[in-house]
Amino acid sequence: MTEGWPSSSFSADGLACVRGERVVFAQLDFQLASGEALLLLGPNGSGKSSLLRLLAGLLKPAAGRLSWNGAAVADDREVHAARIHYVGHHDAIKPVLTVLENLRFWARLHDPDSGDEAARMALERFGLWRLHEVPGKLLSAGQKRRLNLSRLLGAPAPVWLLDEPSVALDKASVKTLEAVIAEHRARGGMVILSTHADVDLPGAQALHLDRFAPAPAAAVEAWI
Amino acid sequence: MTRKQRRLYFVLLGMLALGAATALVLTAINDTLVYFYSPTDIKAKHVGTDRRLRVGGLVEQGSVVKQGEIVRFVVTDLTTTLPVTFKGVLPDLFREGQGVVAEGKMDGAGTFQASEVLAKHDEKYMPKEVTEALKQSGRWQEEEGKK
Amino acid sequence: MSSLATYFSMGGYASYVWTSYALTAVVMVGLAVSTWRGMKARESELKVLQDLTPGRRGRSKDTQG
Amino acid sequence: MHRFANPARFLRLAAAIQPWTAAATVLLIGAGLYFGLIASPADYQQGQTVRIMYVHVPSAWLGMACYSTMAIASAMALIWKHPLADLIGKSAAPIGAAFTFLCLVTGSLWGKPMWGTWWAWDARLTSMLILFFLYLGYMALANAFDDPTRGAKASAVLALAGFVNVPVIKFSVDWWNTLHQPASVTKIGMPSIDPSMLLPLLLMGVGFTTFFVTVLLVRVRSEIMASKIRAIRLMQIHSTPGAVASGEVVG
Amino acid sequence: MTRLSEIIRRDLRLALRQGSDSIMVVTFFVLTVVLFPFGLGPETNLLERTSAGILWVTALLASMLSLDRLFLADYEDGSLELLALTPTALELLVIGKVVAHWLTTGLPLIVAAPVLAVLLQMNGDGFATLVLTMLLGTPTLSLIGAIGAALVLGARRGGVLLSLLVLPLYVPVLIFGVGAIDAAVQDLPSKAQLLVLGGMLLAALPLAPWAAAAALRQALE
Repeated sequence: MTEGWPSSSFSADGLACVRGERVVFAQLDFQLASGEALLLLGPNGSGKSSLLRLLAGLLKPAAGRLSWNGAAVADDREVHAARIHYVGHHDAIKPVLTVLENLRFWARLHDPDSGDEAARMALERFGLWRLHEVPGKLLSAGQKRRLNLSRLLGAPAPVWLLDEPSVALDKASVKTLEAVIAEHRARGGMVILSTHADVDLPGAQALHLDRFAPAPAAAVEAWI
Repeated sequence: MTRKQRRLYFVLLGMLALGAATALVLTAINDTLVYFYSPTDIKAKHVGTDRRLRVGGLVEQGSVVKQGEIVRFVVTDLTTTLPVTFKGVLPDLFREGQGVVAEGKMDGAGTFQASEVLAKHDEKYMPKEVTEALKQSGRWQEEEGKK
Repeated sequence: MSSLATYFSMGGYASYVWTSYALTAVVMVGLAVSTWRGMKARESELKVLQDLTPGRRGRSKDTQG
Repeated sequence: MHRFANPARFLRLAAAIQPWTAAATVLLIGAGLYFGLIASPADYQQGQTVRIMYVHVPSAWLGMACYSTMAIASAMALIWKHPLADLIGKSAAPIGAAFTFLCLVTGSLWGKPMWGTWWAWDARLTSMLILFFLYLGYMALANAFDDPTRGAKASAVLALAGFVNVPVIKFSVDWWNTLHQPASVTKIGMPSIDPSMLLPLLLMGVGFTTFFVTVLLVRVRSEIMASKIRAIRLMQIHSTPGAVASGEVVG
Repeated sequence: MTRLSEIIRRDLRLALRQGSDSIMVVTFFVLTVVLFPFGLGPETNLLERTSAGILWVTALLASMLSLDRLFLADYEDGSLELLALTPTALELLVIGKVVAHWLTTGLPLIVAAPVLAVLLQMNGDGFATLVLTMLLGTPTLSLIGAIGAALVLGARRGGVLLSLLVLPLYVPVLIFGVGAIDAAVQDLPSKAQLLVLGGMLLAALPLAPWAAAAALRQALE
């Protein structure tokens, strides 16, 4: 954990996304190097969540390609999965498992060698250690979100894909998240984040997704 | 072990399982799976009287005797014969020399008490004139053995 | 006329033979008609939509073709 | 823009083929009916009921051919992500279900006078019945999602899983019970069926097939239009902000 | 492999703490089987003859009962996305979940089956074969069911739909399961049927997780 991530690059080239039968965005490019952050901006439905899911590998791009250090990500899904952490809208917390069990399961699934020490540190960082034996069903929305975010520290991964991580978080927790992200970047990690509320990402690139929306006619054209 | 190797390992394991599955099924087929028994099977197995089963074979020529609603006939597999009694309406395709499947039980006297008789027809389709012409020229072959 | 009557009686199996053919006809014609109607309905719906959508006029030949 | 093949090409092709297949269907089935009902003799054993064969057997062929079409289209949809393949699978299913149903009912109508029963739990009958259930499952699954592309993908996986299973089901019921006669026409070179009966059977078989092709083409056209309609609707929703709120989208 | 055991342990723990599923499945099994004597009449002969069929059909329905929960909870709370993003084959995780499902539902059915066989007056010769067929057959049911459970994720009325999809595919298992028991009861060799059941299990072992994983990926898109 203490040593940094090797210098790498994560880039998208001519990415297009079709949801349902609609082209959400097309010709989308970005390039991200170690330590950098990318902030996704745009109105509802502009495809921020879709882009994050696409970057995670949950969606397949309709066109274009994603590369890691120049090699196509699609070549090896498992290697790609090992280098990302994805935090989506759902918190993936089992109500009958305790806080620690919830976190440990995901940490060990991501990296079977991850120890209890990392889990304890992660929970302490997000202020959940005193609740570690409490079952998930008793947590508040904010606590659930913090537990979900603590996965980021439970097992290390260089790329963090965060879909509106500040939802349900109070001001203090947002500060914690900002600090955690800053440390991650300092170690050479990358962060791609979509947000409505203010999460302060100093020096982040901004990607306005509405600029990649196809012309209305083209959106239909794809199907005609 | 790298990921590529592991994937190959998984695929090989899967192939192995499929191969073993095929082998098992083929062995099972060689063990002869049958559903209805021939009269020979029934003679050989001494089937009890309480078990419902099916007998298949040909209706022996000249064996059909009708007594009101009750029909008696003999099913043969050309080696062994088995007398059958049936009460009810026979299917139109039921003929002497034709295939038949009867469902029922054996009675104590060695007669098969059928509760249902199904005619089994062959895959030949032709007009009457043609079959007669064939019979006259001696090229007509009656159904041999059971299907 | 009696030869016609024997023909329709199908050697006593009239009900089976004619029911089979009638049912087949009903299902096949029904399938064809419902398919055709569904296609026509969508065609007209698409026409209305395309006429409403600016810049999409004159492309309806695709759908008919 | 991306590698979606152009359905317009399909539409042009379909429009070119369609009148011919439709005409062929009318001619073939017309001739088939003439030979089947009038110009062919009765069977030496089954008498006039043999005429049921001319609708029963082609229905059975099509019932199975449709499933193969669906499975092949599904495999293509899953491997190459071709949207047209999804639409072909979805369009073929109701046709296959209709013919499988016809096969079952006409078989029953044939079985009653000949075998002496409306229905026997026989291998062929049972596997056809299960095939019918597979069709129902496929159609139910394809229409069970709000997003039609998701329905298409799920049903494609199901069609393939079913395709693997069909031989297994066939094998199991074959073992389970057997009464139905073996296929007549499969023995190449020496069909055990008289030419006077083979002719109407083949005419009807080919006629049913061209009927299937015609209906399939129309259905696929219809599906293409439906997805165009959805695409235009979606475009309206997303290109006019606030339209959803004012409720003017639903047209 | 650690990941496989991890997911089995987690699903078992979930089943243990939530409790109800296994007990419900077994209760359904017992109750439905007990209904048959009421429906058929207590005639010993008839019950004896149909016992293999009754047990197998009911076991099949019971194991289907819990099937729609297999992936649904994980799908709804977002766990499935994270499982799909685990750096390992999704197929392996599917196997893990199926194993856990079988341990919590299939195994209790196998334990309950001989007891119910006694109630149905089954000939004692059939007991060993009954247990053997269920040992070979119920994992196949879970595996095939996993495909169905993955396919109906996000569908309207998924539970009902699931039975429509899965039941036709269960037919071969049913036929050979009952066939083996019937043969054993009649003192005929049942080896062939058992071999086929084993063959089906072996074939389903690689194919079903593969298809189910494909279906899950579709569901997440």
